[in-house]
Amino acid sequence: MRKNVIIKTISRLSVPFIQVFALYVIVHGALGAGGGFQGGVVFAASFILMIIAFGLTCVRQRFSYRWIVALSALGITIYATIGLLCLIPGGSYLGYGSIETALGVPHLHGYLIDAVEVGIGITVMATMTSIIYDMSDRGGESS
Amino acid sequence: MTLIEHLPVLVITIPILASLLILVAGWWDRRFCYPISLVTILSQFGAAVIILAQVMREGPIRYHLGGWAPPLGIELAIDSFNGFVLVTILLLAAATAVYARRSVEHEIGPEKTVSFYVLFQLLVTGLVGMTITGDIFNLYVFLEISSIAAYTLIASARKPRSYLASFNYLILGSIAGGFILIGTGNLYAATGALNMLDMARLLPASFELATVHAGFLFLVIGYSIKAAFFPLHIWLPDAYAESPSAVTILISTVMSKVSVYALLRIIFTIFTTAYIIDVFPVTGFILFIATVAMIAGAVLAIAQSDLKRMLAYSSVSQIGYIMFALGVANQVALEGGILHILGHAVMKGCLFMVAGLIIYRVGTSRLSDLEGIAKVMPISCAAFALAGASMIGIPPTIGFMSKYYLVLGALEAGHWAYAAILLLGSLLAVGYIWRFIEIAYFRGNRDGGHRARTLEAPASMLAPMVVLALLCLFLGIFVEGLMEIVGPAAALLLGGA
Amino acid sequence: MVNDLSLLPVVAIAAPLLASVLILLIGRYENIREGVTITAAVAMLGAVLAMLPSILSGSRITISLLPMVPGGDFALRVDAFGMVFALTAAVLWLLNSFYAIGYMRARREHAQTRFYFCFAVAIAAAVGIAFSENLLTLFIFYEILTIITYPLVVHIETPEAMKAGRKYLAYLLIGGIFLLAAVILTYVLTGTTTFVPGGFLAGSGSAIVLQVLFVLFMVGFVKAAWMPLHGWLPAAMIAPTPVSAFLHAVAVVTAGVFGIVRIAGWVFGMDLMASLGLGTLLALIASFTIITASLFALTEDNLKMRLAYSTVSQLSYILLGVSMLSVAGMTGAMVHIPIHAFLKITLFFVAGAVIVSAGKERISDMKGIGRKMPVTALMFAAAAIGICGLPPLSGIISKIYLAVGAVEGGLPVLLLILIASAVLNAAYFFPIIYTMMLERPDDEVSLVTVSEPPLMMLIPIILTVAASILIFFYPAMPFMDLIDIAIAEITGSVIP
Amino acid sequence: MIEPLYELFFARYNYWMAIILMLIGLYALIAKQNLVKKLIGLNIFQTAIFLFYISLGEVRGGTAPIYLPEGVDALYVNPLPHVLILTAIVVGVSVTAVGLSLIVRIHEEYGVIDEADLVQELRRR
Repeated sequence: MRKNVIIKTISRLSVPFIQVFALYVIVHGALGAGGGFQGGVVFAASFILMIIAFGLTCVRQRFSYRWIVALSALGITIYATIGLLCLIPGGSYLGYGSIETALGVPHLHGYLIDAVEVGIGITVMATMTSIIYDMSDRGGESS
Repeated sequence: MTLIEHLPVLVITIPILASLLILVAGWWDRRFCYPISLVTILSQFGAAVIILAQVMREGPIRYHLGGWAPPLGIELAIDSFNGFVLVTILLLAAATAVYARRSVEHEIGPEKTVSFYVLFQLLVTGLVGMTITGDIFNLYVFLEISSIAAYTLIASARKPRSYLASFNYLILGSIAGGFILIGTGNLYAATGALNMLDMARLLPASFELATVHAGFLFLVIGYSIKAAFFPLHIWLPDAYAESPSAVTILISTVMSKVSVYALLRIIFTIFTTAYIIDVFPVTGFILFIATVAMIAGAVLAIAQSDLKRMLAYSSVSQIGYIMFALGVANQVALEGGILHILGHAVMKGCLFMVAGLIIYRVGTSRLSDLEGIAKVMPISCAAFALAGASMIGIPPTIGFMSKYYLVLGALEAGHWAYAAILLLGSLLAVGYIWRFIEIAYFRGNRDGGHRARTLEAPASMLAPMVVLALLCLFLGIFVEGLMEIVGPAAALLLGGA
Repeated sequence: MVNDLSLLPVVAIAAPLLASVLILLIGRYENIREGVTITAAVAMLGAVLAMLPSILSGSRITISLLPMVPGGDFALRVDAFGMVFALTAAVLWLLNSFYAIGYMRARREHAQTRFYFCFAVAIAAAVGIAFSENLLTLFIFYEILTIITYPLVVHIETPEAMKAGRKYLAYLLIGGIFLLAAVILTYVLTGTTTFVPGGFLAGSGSAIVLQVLFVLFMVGFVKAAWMPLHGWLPAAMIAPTPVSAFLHAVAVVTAGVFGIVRIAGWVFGMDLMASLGLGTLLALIASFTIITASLFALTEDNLKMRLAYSTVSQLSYILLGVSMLSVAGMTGAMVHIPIHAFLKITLFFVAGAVIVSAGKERISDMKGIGRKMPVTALMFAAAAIGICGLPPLSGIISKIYLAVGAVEGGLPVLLLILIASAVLNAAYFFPIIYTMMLERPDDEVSLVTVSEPPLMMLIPIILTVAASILIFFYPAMPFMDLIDIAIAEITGSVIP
Repeated sequence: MIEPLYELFFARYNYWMAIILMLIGLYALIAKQNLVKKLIGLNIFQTAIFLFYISLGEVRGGTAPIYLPEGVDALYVNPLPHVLILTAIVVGVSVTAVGLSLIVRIHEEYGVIDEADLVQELRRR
C-alpha cells in the first residue's frame, strides 16, 4: 500500500466523525436502534480504517495490546458489577428496578442501562481491534 | 439479601469475572492464573452442591434474570435432573483444574498458559450456563460460548495437527449451531415462547404442525452432532486425540455430557414422551442407532493403535449407552441413562487422566511403546484397571449399576433383542480395556522393561486421578444414595413439566 | 428360625480383603506378608467355625449390608448349604497358603505380592458366593472372582500364558454376561431375587421362558466346566500349581457348581424342575461330560492336564446328583463338593511337589519317582484311590448316595454311567501310581537330586489326606449334618 | 389455478430464499476444498438463518421497533427475533474470527490452504 496522500487525508478527516457516530449509537441503545455491540463495532471500524491508512505500527503505538486487554476486561467488569449491584438491594441479577427504588433517583434504571451499554461497547471495540491486530501482523507489515 | 437465593446466577457471573481477573493477573504474572482458576472452580462446585441440596429439599428453583417473568425475561430453572448434571460436570471440572497445572506446563507452551486458564474458565462457565438455563435460546448462546472456548482450547496443543482437528470441530460445531438455531426459530414460530416450560405447555396444541416436526428434527440433529452421537461423531476422535490431555479430559467428560443433557432436556421436557412416542414415533429409531453406536464405537476402539484415540472411540460407544436409555424411554432405563452420565464422566475422566500421565512421563500415547508401563507407573495403571473394570461393567462399580438399570429397563419395555445386544456389547469393552491392561501389566517386563525405576507423576496429577478411580468404586457401592436424586430426575423427565 | 444379625459373615469376608490391602502395602517384606496371609486364613476359619454351632442348630444368620439396585440389595445370609462350601474353602485356604508359601519360595517365582493379593481377594469372593443372600450378591462376587483370578492364570507372563488368559477371560466373562441376563430376567419375572428354600419361580412364567431361563443360568455358571464349555479349565493349568490346586480344583469350579445347586434348590425348586423336564437335560449334560472328560484324561500325558480333565468329570458327578431331583441325589451332589475338594487338592499338591523337587510335569518321565519321594507318592496313591471310590477314603460316600439316587429314581442308565466312570477313573489314575512306584527310571542319575519336597509343602498334603480319611469315618460331624438340614430346607420337610 | 402455486411459493417467499441460501452455504462448506471458502460457506449458512429469523418477525406494514414519543401509536415489527439475531451475529463473528486464525496458523505450519494438498502434507509428515 504505497503512501497514498488522498487516503491518508480523507481517513484523517473521517475517523473522528466515525468515532462520534459510534458513541451516538452506543448511547442510544436503551431507547432507539443501536446498542453496545453495534456501536463497539463501528468504533473498531474506525481503528481498522486507521490501520489501512497509516499502517499497523503507527496505530499500535496509539492503542497498544496492553490497552486492549485492559479495556476488554474493563467493559465486562462494568457490565457484571452493575448486574451484581442490583443484587444488594434484593433485586435479581440485572434487576435495575431494585436499585432505583433503593436510591429513589427517578429514571435511574435508564442510566444504568446506558452504563451497561457503554461497558459492552468498550469490550466489543477492544475485542474487535485485537482480532484485527492478530490477523494483520502475521507475515510482513501491512504498511 | 441471602446469598443462597442468588446462587444460580452467581454460579455463572462470578466465574466470568474470575476469567477476566485471570486474564489481567496472567498479564501481570503467569503464576497467578492457576490459583484463581482453582479457587473459582472449587467455589463453583461448592455452590452447585448447595444448589442441589436446596433443590432436593424444596423442589425446583425458578430464578428470573432481571426480575422479568418468563414470557419476557430469561429464567434459570433448576430441578433434580439438571442439578445432578450440574454437580457432575463441576466435580469433573474441579478434578481437571487440579490436574491441569503440571499437564499444561508440559503440553502447552508457557506463553499460552494464560489463555488456557481463561478459556478453561469460560468453557466451564458456558457449560454451567447451558445446564441451568430455562430458556431455549439462552441454551444456544451458552452452547456457543463453550464451543468457541473448546475450539480454541483444542488448538492450543503444540502439535500442528491440533489446528486441523480444531478446524474440523469448528465447522461441524457451527453447522450443529446453525441447525439448533433453525430448530429454535421453528419452535418460536410455532409457540411464540422461548422459555422451555412455557413452550412445553403451548406445544401440544400445535403438535401436528410441520414446523414443530422440522423444529424437533433440527434440534435433535444439532445436539446429536454436539454430543457426538454415532453417525455424527466424525469430529470426536481427532478433537480428543490431538488436543492437550487436560483439555481432552474436560471436553470428553464435561462437554459431551452437557450436550447429552440438552438433548434429553429438549426431548423430554419440551416435547414430552407424548410427542416422541405417539405423534412423531422416533424412540424405536433412536434405540436402533444407539445400539449401532455401542457396537461400532467399541469395535472402532479395539482397532486403534493410539491410547487416546482408543478412549475417544470408546466415548462414542458410551454415548450410545445413554442414548439407549433415551430410546427405551421408561423410568428404569432413564435412571440408568442419567446414572451413566455421572458414571461415564467419572470413568472416562480417570482413563484420560491416566493417558495424560503417560504422555506427561513417557511422551507418547502409542500403545506399542507402552509395554510394561505398569512396572514404571504402578498407581496410574491400577487406576486405569479400576476405571476400566467400571467401563466393562464389573460389579460393584458404577459402570455395572448403570448397565444393570439399562438392561432392566429394556427388558421391562420388552426390547429383548436390544437388551441382549447391550449385554454382549459391553463384552466388546473388554476388548479395548483389557488390551491396554495386558500391554501395561503383562508384556515387556520379561526382559525387565526398558525403564527400571518408578517414574510416577507428581502428586497434583495423581490425586485427582486416584479420587476419580475410587469414586468409580464407591459410587457403585453406595448407588442407593445417588438413586434418591436420579429417581425423581427420571420421573420428572417422564412426567413432563 | 431366628436370624440373629451377628457380624460373623462380614468378618469372614472382610478378613481376606483386609489382608489383601495389607499385602499390597507391605509387599516388600516377604515374611510379614506371608504372616498376614496366614493370620487372615486363621481369622476366616475362626469366623466360619464360630458360626457353625448356630447353623447346626438350624438357624440362619442374615445381614443386609447395603440397599443396591432394584434387583436386590447387597445382603449376606449364612445357611447350611452355604456353610458346607465356606467351611471347605476356609480349611483348604489355610492349608493352601502354607503350601503356596513353600512352592513360591522353592521356585523363587517373581511378582509374589500380586500373587498373594489376588489370592486373598479370590477367597473373599468365593466365601462371598457361599454367603450371598440373593442372586445379585452372588453375581457381584462371581464377577469379582472372574476378574481377580485372571492375573493368577497369566502369572508367568509368557505368550502362551497370555493366550490362555485371553481364553480363560473370554469364557468366564461371556458366562458372566449370561448370568447377568438370567438374574435380571428372574427379577423381571418375579420381582425378587432372594433365595427361597424350595424355589420361588413356580408359575411366574410360561414353561418355555423358564426353560430358557434355566439354560441362561447353566451357561452363566460356565465355571462348573461342564462339557462343550469346559475349555477354560485345561487352559488355566498354565498357572502356578497352588493356583491350580486351590482355585481350579476347589474355589472357582466349586463356585460354579455351588451356583447350579443353589438355583436348583433355592430358585427353581425340585418339583418345578421335574415338571419342566430340566432334570433329564441336566442328566444328559452331566453324563456326557463325565464320560468324555474321563476319555480326554486318558490321553493326557501332562499330569496337571490329566487332573484338570478329572476335575471336569468329577464336577459333573454333582450335576448328575442334582439332575436326579431326589433327596438321595441332592445329598450325593452336596456331599461330593467337600469330598472332591479335599481329594483333588491333594492330587494337585503332589503334582506341584513333583514339579518343585523333580522338575517333571509329564507322567512318562516320572518313572520310579516314588522311590525318591515315598511319602508324596503314597499320598498320591491314597488320594487316587479315594477319588475312584474305594473304601478307606471319603470318595465312596458320595458314590453310594448317587447310586441310591439313581436306583430310587428309576434311572438304571445313570447307575451304568457311575460304574463306567469309576472304571475310567481307575483307568487313568492307577497307571500313574504304577509308573511312580514300580517302574524303573530310564537313567538313575537324573533322579539322584530328587528328594521329598520341603516340609511347608509336605504337611498340607498329609493333612488333606488325613481329612479325607476323617470324613470317611465321621461323615456326620460337619458336613452330613449340614447337608441334612439343607436338604430338609429345600424339600420343605421339618428341620430334624 | 395459480392460487395454490402462489400460495405455495410467493406467499412463503422469504422461507424459500432462506432455504436456498442455507443449501448454498452447506454446499460450499462441504464441497469446497479451500478452507477459506469453507468459512465463507459457513457465513452464508449463518446469514440464511438470520434471514429466516428476521422474516419470522415481519408484520405487514410494521415500522422498525424504535420507541416513538408519546401519543404516536405505530404498528411495530416483532422485536424479539431481531434481538436474537443480534446475539447470533456476535456468535457468527467470533466463530469466523477463530476459524480464520486457525487457517492462518495451519498455513504457517503446513504452508498450504487446500484440503487435498493438506491430506498429502499430513501423510508425508
